[in-house]
Amino acid sequence: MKSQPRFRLLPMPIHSLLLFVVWLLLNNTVAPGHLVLGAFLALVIPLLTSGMQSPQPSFHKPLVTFRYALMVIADIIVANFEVALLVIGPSKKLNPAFIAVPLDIQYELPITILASTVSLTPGTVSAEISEDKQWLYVHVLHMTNKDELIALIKQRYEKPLMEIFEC
Amino acid sequence: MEFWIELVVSVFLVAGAVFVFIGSLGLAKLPDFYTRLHAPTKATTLGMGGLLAASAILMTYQQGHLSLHELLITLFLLITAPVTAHMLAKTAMHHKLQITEKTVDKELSKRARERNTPT
Amino acid sequence: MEAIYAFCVGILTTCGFFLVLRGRTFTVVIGLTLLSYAVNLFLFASGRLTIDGAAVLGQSTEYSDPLPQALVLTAIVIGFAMTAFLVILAMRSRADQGNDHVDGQVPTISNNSAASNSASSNKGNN
Amino acid sequence: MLNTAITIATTLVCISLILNLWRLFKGPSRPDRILALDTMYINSIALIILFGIASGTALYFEAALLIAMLGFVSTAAMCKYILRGDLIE
Amino acid sequence: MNLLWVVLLPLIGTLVPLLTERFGRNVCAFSVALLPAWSLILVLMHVGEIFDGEAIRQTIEWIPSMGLDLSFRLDGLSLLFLLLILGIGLLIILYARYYLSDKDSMGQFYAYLILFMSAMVGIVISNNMIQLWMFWELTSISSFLLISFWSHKPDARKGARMALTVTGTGGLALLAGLLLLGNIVGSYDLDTVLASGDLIRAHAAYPIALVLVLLGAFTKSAQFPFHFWLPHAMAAPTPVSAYLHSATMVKAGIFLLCRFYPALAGTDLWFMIVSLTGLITLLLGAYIALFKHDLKGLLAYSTISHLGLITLLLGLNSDLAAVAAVFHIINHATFKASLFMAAGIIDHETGSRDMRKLNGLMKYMPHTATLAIVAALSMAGVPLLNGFLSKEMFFAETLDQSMLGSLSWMIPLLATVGAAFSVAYSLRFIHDVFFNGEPIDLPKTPHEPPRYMKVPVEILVALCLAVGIFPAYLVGDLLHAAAFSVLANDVPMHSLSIWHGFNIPLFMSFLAMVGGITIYYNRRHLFEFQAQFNEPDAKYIFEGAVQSLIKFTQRIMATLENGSLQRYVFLMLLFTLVMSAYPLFELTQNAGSRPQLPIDGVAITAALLLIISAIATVIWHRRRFLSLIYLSVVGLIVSLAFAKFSAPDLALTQLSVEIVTIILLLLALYFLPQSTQKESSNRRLSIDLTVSALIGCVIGTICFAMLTTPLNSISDFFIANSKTGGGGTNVVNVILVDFRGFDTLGEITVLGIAALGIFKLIAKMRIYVPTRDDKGRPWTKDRHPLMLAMVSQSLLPLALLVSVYIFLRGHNLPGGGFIAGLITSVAIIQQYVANGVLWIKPRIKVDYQWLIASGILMATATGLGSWIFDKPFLSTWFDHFHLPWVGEFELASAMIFDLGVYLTVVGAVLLILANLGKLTTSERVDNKENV
Amino acid sequence: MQHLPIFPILIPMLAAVFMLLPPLSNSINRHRVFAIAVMILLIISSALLLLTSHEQGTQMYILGGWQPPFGIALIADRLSTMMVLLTSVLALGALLYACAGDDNEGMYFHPLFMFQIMGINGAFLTGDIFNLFVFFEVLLIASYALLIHGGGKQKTKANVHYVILNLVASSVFLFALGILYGTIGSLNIADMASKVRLLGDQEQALVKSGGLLLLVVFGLKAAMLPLNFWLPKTYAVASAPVAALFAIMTKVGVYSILRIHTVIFGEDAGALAGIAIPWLWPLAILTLIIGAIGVLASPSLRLTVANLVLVSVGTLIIAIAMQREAATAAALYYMMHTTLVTGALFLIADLISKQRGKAEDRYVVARQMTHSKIIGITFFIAALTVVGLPPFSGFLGKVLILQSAQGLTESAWVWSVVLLAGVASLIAISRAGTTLFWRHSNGSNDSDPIHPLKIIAVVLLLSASPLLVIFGGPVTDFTNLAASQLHDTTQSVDALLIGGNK
Ligand code: NA
Ligand code: NA
Repeated sequence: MKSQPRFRLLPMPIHSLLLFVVWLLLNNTVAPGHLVLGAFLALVIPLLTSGMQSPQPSFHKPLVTFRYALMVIADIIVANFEVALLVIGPSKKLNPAFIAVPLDIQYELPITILASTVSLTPGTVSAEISEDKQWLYVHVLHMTNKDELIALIKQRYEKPLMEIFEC
Repeated sequence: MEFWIELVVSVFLVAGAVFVFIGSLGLAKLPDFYTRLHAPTKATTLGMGGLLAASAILMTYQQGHLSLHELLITLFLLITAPVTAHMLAKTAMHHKLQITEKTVDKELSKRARERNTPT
Repeated sequence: MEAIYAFCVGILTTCGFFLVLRGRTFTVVIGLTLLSYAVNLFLFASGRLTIDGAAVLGQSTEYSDPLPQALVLTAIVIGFAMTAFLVILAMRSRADQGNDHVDGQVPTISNNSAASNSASSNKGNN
Repeated sequence: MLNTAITIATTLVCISLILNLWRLFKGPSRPDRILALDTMYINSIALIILFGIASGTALYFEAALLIAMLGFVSTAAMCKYILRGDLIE
Repeated sequence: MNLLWVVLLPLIGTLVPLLTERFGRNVCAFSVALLPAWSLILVLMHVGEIFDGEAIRQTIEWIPSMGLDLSFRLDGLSLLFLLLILGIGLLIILYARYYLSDKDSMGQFYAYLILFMSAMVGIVISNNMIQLWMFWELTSISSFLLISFWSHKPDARKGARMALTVTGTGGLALLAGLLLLGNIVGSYDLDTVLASGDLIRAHAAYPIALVLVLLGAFTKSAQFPFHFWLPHAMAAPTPVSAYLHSATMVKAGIFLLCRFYPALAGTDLWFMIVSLTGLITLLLGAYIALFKHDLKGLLAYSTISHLGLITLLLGLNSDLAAVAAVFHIINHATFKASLFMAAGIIDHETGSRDMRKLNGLMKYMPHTATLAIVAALSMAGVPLLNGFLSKEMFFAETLDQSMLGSLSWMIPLLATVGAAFSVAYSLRFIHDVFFNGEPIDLPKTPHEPPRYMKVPVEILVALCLAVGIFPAYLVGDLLHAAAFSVLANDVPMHSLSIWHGFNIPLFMSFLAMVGGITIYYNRRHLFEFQAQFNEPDAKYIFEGAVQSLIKFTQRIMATLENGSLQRYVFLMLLFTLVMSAYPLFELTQNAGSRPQLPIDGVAITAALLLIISAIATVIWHRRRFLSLIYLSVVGLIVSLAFAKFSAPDLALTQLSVEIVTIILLLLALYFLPQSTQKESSNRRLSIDLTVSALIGCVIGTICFAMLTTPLNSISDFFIANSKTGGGGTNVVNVILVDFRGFDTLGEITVLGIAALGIFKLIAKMRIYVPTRDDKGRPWTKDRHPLMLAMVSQSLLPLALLVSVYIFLRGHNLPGGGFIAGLITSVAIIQQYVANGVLWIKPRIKVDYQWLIASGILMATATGLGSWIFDKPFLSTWFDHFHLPWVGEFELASAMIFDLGVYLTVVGAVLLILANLGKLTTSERVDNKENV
Repeated sequence: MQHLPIFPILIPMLAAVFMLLPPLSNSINRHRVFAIAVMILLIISSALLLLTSHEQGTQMYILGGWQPPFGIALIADRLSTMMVLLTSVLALGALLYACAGDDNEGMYFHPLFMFQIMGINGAFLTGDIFNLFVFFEVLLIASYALLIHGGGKQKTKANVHYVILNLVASSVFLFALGILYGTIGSLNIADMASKVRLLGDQEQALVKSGGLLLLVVFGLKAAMLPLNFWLPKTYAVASAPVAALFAIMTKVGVYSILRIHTVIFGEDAGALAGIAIPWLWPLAILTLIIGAIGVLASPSLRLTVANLVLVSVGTLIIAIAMQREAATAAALYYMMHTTLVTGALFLIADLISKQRGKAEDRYVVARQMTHSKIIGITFFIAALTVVGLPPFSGFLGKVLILQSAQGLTESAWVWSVVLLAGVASLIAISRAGTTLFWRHSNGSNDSDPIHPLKIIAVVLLLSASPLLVIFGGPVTDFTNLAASQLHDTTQSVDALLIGGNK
């Protein structure tokens, strides 16, 4: 993690891009006026808010990022169906559990993204992150195999994240 | 309106609504807080996704240009739902809420509560 | 629909006024908030109810009365300012008087058990 | 067909809201109630979206977006309140 | 002649002593006398005309719409009183020069005295009833100051207060009476009123007006039963007593009777009230005077008695009696003033006024004693002195009346009895003080006073003698002129001579003399007899009455104003209920003719949620957090309702305000009790519930009636002009920033002020910070949960973008500066919640106070901008532009206005919430206190 | 000068805003100088406005250029401009007093003070009923904040009552506005007046409800029974300059009753004419009685004065209830007099209490005041004025009101109650004065010297008392004209709706 210089024209390029897209989405248009305005806002708002961000490792590998996002979305859909069935079914069949997932990534943003992903996907909710950021506590709605699950989380989500953030 | 658009929209609508409903149903019927926590935070994401997709398709069709701003709401929900769940889980552990008997490794919640390592 | 609407306004008014009549600042704040909902709905109703009416020009042929909406907007903002002031005043009152009774002192209640209860709870909260 | 779908969807969402209220009533714990409220916020978004679809207008999109944003803030604040008492410290 | 000067000169003279006090006592006294003397000269210059039966008038317009003009009239009666007031006043000035000690503030004393004199002068030359009343009250006020001159003495304070209360109250009655008279006559002009006697006496309101006027006169003249204040007014320095109780204050009441004689007298009612009051007062005063050990006390009661005598005369409804009354006014003034002054000299030189100690002063101060004895003899009605003459006329008049029918004989009899007591107390005054052995335990060794202190007494006593011997020559014309004014027609034949031959009045005088001497010689028995009665002290009774009045009022107030807010709110709700409900009885049917909307399932669900949550909020109001959650549900449903009924702007606003409110309430709840025990009794709860429910029913009914009644409103104008005139398609927003922008300006001002006020509240707050929650659990150690912090930070730019979006579209689509401001504020507050104050502090360096101010300023400046184009405040401007690439866009001044709104909202919300949050941190606002 | 009518609102508003911004924001001395200068400017422009409206007829200021009844219009007629000028004069007195040091006992005194004046002036000038609500809220929120100025438990406690009651009243106000708009369909007061008589029976019943609900709102501001109980303690605990300024606050309520119930529900309102009058009579008389009882019962000067405010409110509402021009004119005269003198009395009470150690202004024996002479003179004049004794303005006001009651069936009530209240005041005030100034212990005497500004402030306010008497002729001429202008509803309504900015 590098310490950031005091002023940069594009302090948060990813944010800027995101903002630009969001602006167009908000206005539901690609009219030239909004392109200009969107670009302007995408420049100005990060300038205003860059101070309000804790320094984070930067994104790399946009492709991996994209693939990761698609995978998560797919997982969300699947997870939802699973959970839906579990919910409809008799509660007695449920096999809830707490597990602790050891973490290899350390920086805050990646951990947050990992925890979020875990929460969004297979019957799991990130309940807590240990103070030393070494452990992610997860509540599982219906656990079949603990080690498999931990391995899945680490393999399927943590690894690509480490790749993306290069840590 | 073309039939297939109406069909797709209708399917998305009903599917979304069903997920919304299941989420709320889970909230109502699941045995303890931690299990209840799963239902809405997940089901609603997909449920909302369905409804918003229906809306996006319909609006695009009706207004004649691409309407994707519903995506924003989905995006928002995707970003915030895990945090909400996390915060709620924290409160639950803080209040030492009763955990349903069958839960594996109940003791882990105490470690989590203190934000300690598992052992 | 109008009947349901009016009924809800009536209920909110009742609840709001009932809570305003209670003896603790926080409860009064809650009551006033409920009351302001009632007021806003009522004021809104002065423009009559319209479903699918246009709020914006060119969206529909039937318009909902915009003036009461503007009035309610103003009322909401002012109500917020007032509520905020009262909330902080309630805190200040608690800080100054040591309790959160609207009269600055907890009245002694004829019912002995209630009195001792409230006294002890008060102590507990301090 | 679309109208039927909207009716079904609306009915389901309404039932969901009532279920949420039931959970809010039942509790038993504060987190349960906050969770119920949070779900209510989200179900309200659903209701508004459905309403927008039914009336064919995009005017209610912002309301839905706002609920999504503010519902989160509200839930987070309530949790923080339970955890720390002090929201801002 | 400028009559104004007659009163204005002494009035100006009020200031003289204050200015000349520093130049020494002689200069002061001399300068003080100048202006009244001048005034007296002015008056004297017109004696001739007055004696010829003329009256001099002058009117200066003042407040015509209320019938109050400066209006003066100098006639015989005024002249008589002016001579007394100014003449005796001058003597008093001289006397007081020697009476006052070095410790007394002479300037102050003279100022009060001259003020009083002016007021008296004003009364007697007023020709307008309201003006007369003004001066009347002024005498009450200035006499209050004079009586309380020695304010360190409790007696003086109490006596003054009593005098003021009694005469002041009488004054108010008089005012009512005068206004009533004015109403009857149609004018407040005295000339007119006095000429309308028949009209007045025939009017239905005459009895009321009469009683009210008499109340004024009797309180002032210390007539029974209002006589009690006068003796206690003796706490005043003696010159004051001499002045007030001989020639002026108490005579004001008599003057009033004389003045209104033509308008009010002549009826049975007048006779009954006035003569009987006079008679009782005459007897009572004379009787009590005998038993007073205090020299001034004796004189005070004697004054009461003599005033009774004059009143009795005026009440007899006989012209001759009125003449006698006027004559006695003169005589009483001269001998009583000299007696008071003599008493003052005695007090001054011996240090005591107690007749049980004062004995044999003839030896020590023969000169003074002689003067006093002559004056006292005049008071007793001894021949060759003026007192004899008027008493003789008095006796004659008591014989010459038949108003009491067969009981008329009682009046002369009782008059003789009174006169006998009068002789007795005069004798006591003479014998007990100047003879009767040696003085006992006097604080000072008695000796003659300074030369000039006796001069006023000498002059007055000389007058007593002179008038007593040459009455017709000295006062015949004056008496005639005065009586002429009183009677307002020809004065009947009367003879002013010492000797009228042996007749019944002379016999009555003789009887009174003998009786008086007998009474005095047998005084021991009488004193013993009187000693069995515990003499009530009016002072204590009065004070007691006032005290119990105050206690009583305090009890009432303690019951009514018990400091319970719940009571006040309840009263208000009750009032609200009555005001709103009772017109509804006129409402014939609830549902109007407007077609109603169909009911749908969503509405029922929402209503159900709303109602249940609202009721739950109430039921669990003592479990506050729970109550708050239910409240959020209600707010949510209300927002949904707005959305449903085609009001998206409202829905957005309600939602954002709702969340900010919840955050605020959570912030506050941390410092407040989390729950309370049940405090209200079930009875109380059910009463409250009943009233609330009734109001709820009324409001609901009105709401329903309103919703179902067709409305023809001004809104069509807004819809029609929104685009063309206001440049926006969101009519609600155009109303807010344009049609009714002034409301919005006020609204953001309210928000700004609230923020300032809250900051002010927080600045001095010392509040208990709980370390555990309500169940005793310690707070978790994780102050800023990682995920929350991260996500909140990431969402900030997004949220800001959304607020820009909401802001920009506001003019044409739902949104606007207010909602955008709230979104921004919430986003920033979220950072406070997630990351903490210390984290934010170096990152946001905006002064929220400035933000508020510049927001309001910006909105106002937009409004002011229209002045440049010579348009009224808040006139808006907008136009459409076309830029290559960008396309068509609109610019409107309303947007700058809305930006002002935005800034104010952000500033206010953050000032409130952020500082509230800082309460528990080291960043408290106290450091900023006292700018 | 076409913008003159809005000056009384904009001047204090901008002044307040500027005081929150640099370079003024950080120096109390700059605040003081600026505030006094602004206040003098405000008096000048208010006086100009009054003269303009007096000589050239009612001035209407149409905000945004939107013709009534659609936009908001300010109405500067004789009545409103008189009230505005009265406010400014009172405010200058209070401000001068505050500048002697009270303003520095907490934050934001001067901005809040200005905002308060803005709100009051706005309420007087606006011709739009919703805008009236907004300005009510402006003046209320400013008064909430000012009430706690100086700190202390008592203020907090009184403020809680004050705020809650007013919040409830604001809700009632909105209910009333909802009803009125929902039936009449307009917010412009003149337009409402012209439409109200054309309504059907159904709507009229609703309008009546709305109109009477307004009585609750205005009644609370005016402190009319049964909404009066909050006032004495609230006013008594407020810091002196604030209490002095509050002397005008009850008059805002009285003014609103006068305005709304004479214009909208005046003689021309058909079935709705005078709907409030049957209520006003008993309530006003009882207010006066309660006030008088309170005056007698008060244990301290500030409470006495606060209760005297109630007496004046009762008197004023009685005059309104008479519904005749002469009574209104009398009320206007009385209003000027009572506002300024009660303002002065609050200041004097503060002077007294600062000199008497712990006894403050309570009627108990205490150490002697150091500066009893100057305070005594001012107190004496104020006392005479407030009791209604000549030669000061109180008696004229009282006589005018008594005169105007002549010939009414209620006149016996009016006369006896007004006069008896006078007696009660006389008893109470003479007791107060003799105790405060003449009964003293021999304790040490170390009070600080009085700041000359304080004396100037008191004298400024008190000077109104003799001036109102000396210039009684022109003043009553003015109030008569103002009253006839107010009562001539048809003419004023037409002028306001059609006339435009003339
Ligand atoms: Na904090
Ligand atoms: Na003796």
